[in-house]
Amino acid sequence: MTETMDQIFVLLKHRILAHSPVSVQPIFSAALSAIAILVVFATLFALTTILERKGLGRFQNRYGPNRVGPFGLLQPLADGLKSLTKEDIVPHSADGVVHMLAPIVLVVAAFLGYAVLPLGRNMTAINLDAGLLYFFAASSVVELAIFMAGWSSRNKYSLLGAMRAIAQMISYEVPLILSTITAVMAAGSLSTGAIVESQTGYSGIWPHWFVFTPWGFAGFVLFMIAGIAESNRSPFDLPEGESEIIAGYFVEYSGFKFALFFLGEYIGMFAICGLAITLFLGGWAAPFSFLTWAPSYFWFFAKLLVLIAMLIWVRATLPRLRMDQLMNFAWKFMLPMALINLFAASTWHFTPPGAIRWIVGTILIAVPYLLLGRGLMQSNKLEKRTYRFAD
Amino acid sequence: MTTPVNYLLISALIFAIGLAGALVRRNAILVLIGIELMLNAANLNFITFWRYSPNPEALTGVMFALFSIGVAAAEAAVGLALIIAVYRHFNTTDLDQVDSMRG
Amino acid sequence: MNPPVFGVYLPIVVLAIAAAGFAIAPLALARLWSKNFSPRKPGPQKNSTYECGLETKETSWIPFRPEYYLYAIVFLIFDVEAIFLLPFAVAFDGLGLGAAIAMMVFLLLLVEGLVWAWQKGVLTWV
Amino acid sequence: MSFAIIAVFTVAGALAAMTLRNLVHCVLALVVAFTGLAGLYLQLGAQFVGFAQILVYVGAVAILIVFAMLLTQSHEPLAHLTVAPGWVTSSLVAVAVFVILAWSIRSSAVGARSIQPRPEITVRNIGDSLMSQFVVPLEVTGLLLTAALVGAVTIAMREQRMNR
Amino acid sequence: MDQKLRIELSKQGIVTTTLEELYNWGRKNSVWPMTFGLACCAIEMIATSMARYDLARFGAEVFRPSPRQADLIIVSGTVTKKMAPQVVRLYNQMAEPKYVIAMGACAISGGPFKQGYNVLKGIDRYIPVDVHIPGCPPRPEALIDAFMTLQKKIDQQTLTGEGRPRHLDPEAPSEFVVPRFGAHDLEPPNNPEVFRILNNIDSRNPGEVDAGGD
Amino acid sequence: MTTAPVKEATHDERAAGCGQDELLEIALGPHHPSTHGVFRMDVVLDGERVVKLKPVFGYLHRNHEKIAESASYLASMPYTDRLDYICSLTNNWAYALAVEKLAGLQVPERAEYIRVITAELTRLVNHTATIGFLTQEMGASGTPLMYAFREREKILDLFESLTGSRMMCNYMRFGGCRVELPAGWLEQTKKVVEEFPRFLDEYEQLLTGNEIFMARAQGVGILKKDLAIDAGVTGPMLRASGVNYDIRKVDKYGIYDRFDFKIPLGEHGDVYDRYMVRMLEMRESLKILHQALRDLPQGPLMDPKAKIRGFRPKPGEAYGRIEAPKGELGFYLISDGSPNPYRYRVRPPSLINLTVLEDMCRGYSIADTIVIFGTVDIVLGEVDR
Amino acid sequence: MLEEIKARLDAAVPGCRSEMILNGSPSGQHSLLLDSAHAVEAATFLRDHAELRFDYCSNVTGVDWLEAQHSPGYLEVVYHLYSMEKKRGPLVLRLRTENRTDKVHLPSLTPVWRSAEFQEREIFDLYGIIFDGHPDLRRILMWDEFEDHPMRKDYVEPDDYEYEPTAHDDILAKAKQHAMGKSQEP
Amino acid sequence: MLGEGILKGLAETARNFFGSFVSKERLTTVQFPEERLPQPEAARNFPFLVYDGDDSQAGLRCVACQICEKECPPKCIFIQKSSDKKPDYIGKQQFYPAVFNIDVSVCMSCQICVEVCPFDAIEMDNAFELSTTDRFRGLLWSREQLAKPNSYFHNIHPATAAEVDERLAEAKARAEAKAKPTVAASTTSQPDSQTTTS
Ligand code: SF4
Ligand code: SF4
Ligand code: SF4
Repeated sequence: MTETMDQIFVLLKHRILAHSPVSVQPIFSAALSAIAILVVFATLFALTTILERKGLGRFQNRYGPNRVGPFGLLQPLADGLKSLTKEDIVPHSADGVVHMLAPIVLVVAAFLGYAVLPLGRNMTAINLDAGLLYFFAASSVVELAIFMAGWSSRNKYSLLGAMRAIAQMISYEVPLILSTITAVMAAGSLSTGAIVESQTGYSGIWPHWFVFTPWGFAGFVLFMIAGIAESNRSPFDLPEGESEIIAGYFVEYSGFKFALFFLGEYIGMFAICGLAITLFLGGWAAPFSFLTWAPSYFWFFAKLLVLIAMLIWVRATLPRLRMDQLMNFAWKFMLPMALINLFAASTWHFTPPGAIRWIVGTILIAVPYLLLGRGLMQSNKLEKRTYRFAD
Repeated sequence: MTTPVNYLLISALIFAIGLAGALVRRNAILVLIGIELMLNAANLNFITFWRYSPNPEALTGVMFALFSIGVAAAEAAVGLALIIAVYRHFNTTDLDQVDSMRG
Repeated sequence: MNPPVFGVYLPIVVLAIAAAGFAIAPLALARLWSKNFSPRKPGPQKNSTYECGLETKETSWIPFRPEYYLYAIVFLIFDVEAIFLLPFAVAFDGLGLGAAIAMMVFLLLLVEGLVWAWQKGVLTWV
Repeated sequence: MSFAIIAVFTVAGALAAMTLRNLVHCVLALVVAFTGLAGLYLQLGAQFVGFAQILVYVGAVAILIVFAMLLTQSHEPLAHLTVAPGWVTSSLVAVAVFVILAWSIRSSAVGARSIQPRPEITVRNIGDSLMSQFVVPLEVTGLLLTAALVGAVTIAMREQRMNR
Repeated sequence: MDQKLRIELSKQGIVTTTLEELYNWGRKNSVWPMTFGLACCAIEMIATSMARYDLARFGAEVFRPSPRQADLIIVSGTVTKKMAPQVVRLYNQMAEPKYVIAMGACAISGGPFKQGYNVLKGIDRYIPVDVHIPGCPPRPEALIDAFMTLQKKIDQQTLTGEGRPRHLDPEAPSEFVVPRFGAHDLEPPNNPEVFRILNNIDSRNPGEVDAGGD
Repeated sequence: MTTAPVKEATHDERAAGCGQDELLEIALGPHHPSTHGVFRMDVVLDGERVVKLKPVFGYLHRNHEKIAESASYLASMPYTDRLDYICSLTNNWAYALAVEKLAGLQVPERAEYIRVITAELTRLVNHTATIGFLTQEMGASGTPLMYAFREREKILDLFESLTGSRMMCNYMRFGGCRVELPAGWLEQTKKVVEEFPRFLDEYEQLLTGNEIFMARAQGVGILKKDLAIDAGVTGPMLRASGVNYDIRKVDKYGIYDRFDFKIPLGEHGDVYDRYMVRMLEMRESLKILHQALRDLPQGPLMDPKAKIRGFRPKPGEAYGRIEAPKGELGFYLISDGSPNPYRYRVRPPSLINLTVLEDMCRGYSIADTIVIFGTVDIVLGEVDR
Repeated sequence: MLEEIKARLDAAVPGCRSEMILNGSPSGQHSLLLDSAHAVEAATFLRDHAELRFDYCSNVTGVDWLEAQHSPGYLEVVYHLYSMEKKRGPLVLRLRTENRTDKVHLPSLTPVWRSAEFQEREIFDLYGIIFDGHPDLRRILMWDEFEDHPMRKDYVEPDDYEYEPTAHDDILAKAKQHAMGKSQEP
Repeated sequence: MLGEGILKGLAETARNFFGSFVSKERLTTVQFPEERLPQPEAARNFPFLVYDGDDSQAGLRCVACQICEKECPPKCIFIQKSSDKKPDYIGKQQFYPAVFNIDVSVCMSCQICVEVCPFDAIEMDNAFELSTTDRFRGLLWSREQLAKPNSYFHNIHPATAAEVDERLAEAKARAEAKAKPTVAASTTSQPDSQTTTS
């Protein structure tokens, strides 16, 4: 029974495919997967926007949207309808074609990554041998889309925002990739499916997730930080830092094109979270051995929601970094830490299992962390201060 | 259906386009783009020959392509840096103007 | 079983096309709406670029500082490095210490470049 | 069929990259050409190279070119289709090169080769041979990359920053 | 008019009714204001979006800094003559459909400062205002009330026909003259297309004006 | 109105540059999300560094002074509410003080105590709003601002039940205060004052130690002592630069000499100091409030000599100033014996504190500029009047 | 106190014809009228003198004395000085122009106290006093194209009263006038 | 240091998040149209004219002395004195306002008119839901719109209203004591008789 529940979507797909002629089956199969991904994640996008707004509301001692439909759940629908019927302005100095293409390219690029994400057991649209590389290749197109948007608007703020976004994304892409390599080393494959498979075991009730190793934990944290930066979320949301450059690269976008940017951003964020889950959090594997009865996709989406909630939480709390601090952080903290983590991971594999490997691994990560962190604080002359009082 | 000839022809075509561009266009960046295209055409050749070689198990072609990508990237970085330096000096990226200014 | 078109990569292509359709469809719908009901009303003011409510000045071309380029170079180098690192990592468990050391050397070379750049202040955003 | 589509894309991209007026459009067309080439690699079964091509060329080189362009094009957003004086000869040379190449390809024996059974090359194979057979080239590439980094940075950096 | 056409029209009528409802529902529930504050009233506007009053409940907390993405400009505060061109320009740059709430005495008429030489005597001289909310400053609740009045107004708009709102009428303008800075005053001092002044009313007997009072 | 690209090398870093790349000119404002309304800065950037910054004022010039000169003394009182519209009560006080000097009125003790209480509450309101907006400018997505406004609402409730309006209190009169405290007001105020430190603790928890906040604030926008004095900077900004000058202590106006409180002083004069000085000042205000609420005497509220209508001071002039939350707020009045002041002048602390904006911002990035600007704490109604 | 300062000033800045202006109100803030030729010198003295140290210029005000009040109408600038170091003040300085039409030049004290910068600009804008030596004398509150000086007592506002629902006093008169002008037009 | 501050901040927001589900203090929203905070006694928005008795026009306390018109800072009151007189609540013959307009689109809610009115005829209302789509017709309030009964006044400002009533009653008593012979006063309405609540 659990087996069928687990594989229900796979079986459903096979059932549908069985009714179609063999020659078109591959196309059908691909189309079914594609549509499933689009529908599920577009819905998740809608859901997340409202959850984020409500969640932020709660963080801020208020309700958040709660009037449109039950509990305000129809709010995204209203927003979508409004955007759809809003006038579409293309500045007359803008490059019309590129201006038009940019959001489309962004959305396509953001969606492409999902092809290799295992959303559940046997639920990967395509299991590529170089899956991880494919994911990064696909997401690197996002930068281009952002550039297209910023450049084609011919607006100071948008170009500045686009350049910032690109600089930020390329800077965090390096630690992003490097931090995944630890997981790749452990799993011995670039295939996302294989990476998840290698984490599905349990010792007792505890799962074999990579995050439960020193390097895995560090890798996960680094990956999440870099991932937040990649998806331009707070506290790395400088490209659209409204207190400085209005709205960043999409200043000039109105109507549904603007909504597409929103969509693209959120989709990218989900993809990054999904990858983090795949790499470090055991993908669709249940968190405890006694919980395996729940379907695999349930676990994947549960973890995804938890990560999204974390991102919302972070957004509710932190102020934004400055551009130079952002870049410094990427190159002078994230990158060295990622390299050190790489080193720690390989040491881990060369030391025999047991307590010693934990100690060595932890020290290898903690000491450089403290040193680098201290150095970063000192180079910026940050300190706790005391104050004088006069009568 | 697809034979190596098709791939090689495409490769030759791209090479020729890159060459023409590099020769015809006077903007330094475009020239560089042309050169990149030519390098890519060469890469395509590597892969094609590897794929259609008697023993594709030997990864020589693939490795060659990989290294070539690395080298091309390095080349692009240096080339563009040069262009920037030239631009800073002559305030243009038009090679003719650079030429005449130097003279 | 290799599908006739695009080989195993068919799902990617289909996904890309579907995503593009997903993006284009509402745009088309919006266009249709504006054609039938809510006419677009471009105007010299409305379609000029936004600048904090001030009158737009003609050019929006802005000079950039070379920092962007410097970061891009470092990024490029590390990107290429990642290309070599990934296969290494995949084959890692089957490789001996020697390979690991070879990789270390490769990495160290790059780290050296990084350290050099760091010291030169390339990684300092001014 | 898929080959034809990708080939058309690639060639069109390459052509556009070399003929368009607007530099940014050129780069965007170039990206199309790069992506098409990656598609060709994938067709040929070189998955890793294909994706590496996208990652490096689309994700990094194109960005680099864009940055360089914005750095140098602050005054002239549109590169006029300035062509070299001897553009006729140059094009003829290019055409000639193509003709010769095409002729030699047609006449060579390669065309007769039949495709071998699909080799099972995985990333692991690549990693294995990289760390065994190709260790020396790897290190050399590392050196080259470092040298390129140093060189490019030195050239591109402003004079006064070097002095500091 | 022949039979067929009439049937056709009525069919369309049905279609437009449901479309209209959907359209109005979407518009009224997703009014994104522009981040735009002028003076004291702006503080109350901010307070309205804060925890105590929480404008977000209506789905309107998405304050957009760019006029392209905003639906509503809340003119919250004194519009000076120096600022007026900017306000009009911002309004012009907004995408249709766009709404204006004149918040507070100053925005409506110049308010307490209307005797000032640099104060515009009401923003409705240059742009059409949908809802006025008097007060100095109006309480946050009053702004919410104005917001709901706007929603009601949106709800009553028709999609086609004579009574359709300005933004659906291809003839109606979508941008308005931006006044220029003159040597003594703004030029022109008002936009007669928008500002329907009641000039012929005897100011000594204004009782007539409010004959149709609310 | 916009400045041409600067060609001269104003910035030391630029001086070393090769001089061919152009500077970027950006106008921040008048419609800009974080210029506190309609302020505008014409900024010249070299990359992201600010080379030159020219504030442009006047977008909220409401002719307050001109209107006041054609209105009676009393009629200007509600207008002072709208100067610095976040702290209307201190504006009231400053104006009342100037008129009292001009006409020689005595304020009864109870009224003085109430004035102190309301003024210190106003200081709390102002500082919470300021630091809230400051974090907003640093890019926090509203949370600290919401918390700040949550506390502000509590105090606004007090204002409303005392004066009838949340923001435009119009409470003080020449020679006293307008109405008696409503029933239960004192208890409520005591409760708010008791609970306020908890908010401050929370806020410090949220921000003061936050690394991102520290990185954004420390060492940014440094204002040197001498420059601060020269440029007439007053208020928390001056004290953050280390100058011990608080008009409550210097002039001892009202009854401030009866309270025991201290003046927090900064050392570096950067954004962080300006933030911390405000935080600490709030704690000192709470001390004053405790004492004032404890000692509030009974008695009349108005000087019996004072007249509401037909108020005509003798010819002469007076300058009265107080320590408003933003700095020295002064009113300069010239009377010619008529019911209207002949000259009515507001000395706006916000405007004069802006004098040093360029000096503080030069060399920092544009994101810093916004933050520095936030710590100057201006209100446009007062800057432009 | 003021006499003492005056004496010191007269001694230190030869030729400085300062003059005490008495203030009739209970505030007792009397002031010192400086002649414009020596104003900068005198100001610098007041700022730098070790015992006086008026290092802080708090308030700068323009005043328009119409002909009606003072037979040759003139414009006046009033400076309120304090000492942050000695915690003293205010010292009130006044400067007068010769008339209110063409001879409206005064020396700027911005070089002495930077806090005067914006306030002098404001006075230039609203009163039309031209401060010689001011680093950046542009209009500050009104737009650059504006030609009048609205804070002067004889400034006439532009006529933009279309309709006044609550006609009152002069506003009513203006609105009426305007309405009549309008109704004649068509 | 080193991330500790960020974690503290996260803890703080988390506390508020979970607090919002349990405590009113952490969920301060008042859902306006349905929930309302009680307005304090002193709350003011725009003035209204108090009338005694049932006739909203005849019972107006205002005697058109025009003091408020003169003292109103933004000059938003417009009064036209009647040509005839009618008795006020003491019975004294007084003028009444033939026209009494307040332009609430100008009024700055300063309460000065209330302060200066010697007859307690004008008071501050606290109604604020006044948004309208028509500036000219909706925001110029005439005498008819401004008149509100004394009971309304008691309703919104009970303490002040009681005070005012007391004062008026006193004044009336004094006037009656002074002007014993004149009995005409009794014809007018009794100001203190309708302290009804609703
Ligand atoms: S209406 Fe009142 S509160 Fe609003 S801006 Fe005008 S003066 Fe300020
Ligand atoms: S409240 Fe103030 S502004 Fe309003 S009518 Fe009364 S006096 Fe005039
Ligand atoms: S309301 Fe009062 S002050 Fe105004 S006219 Fe009537 S009686 Fe006189």
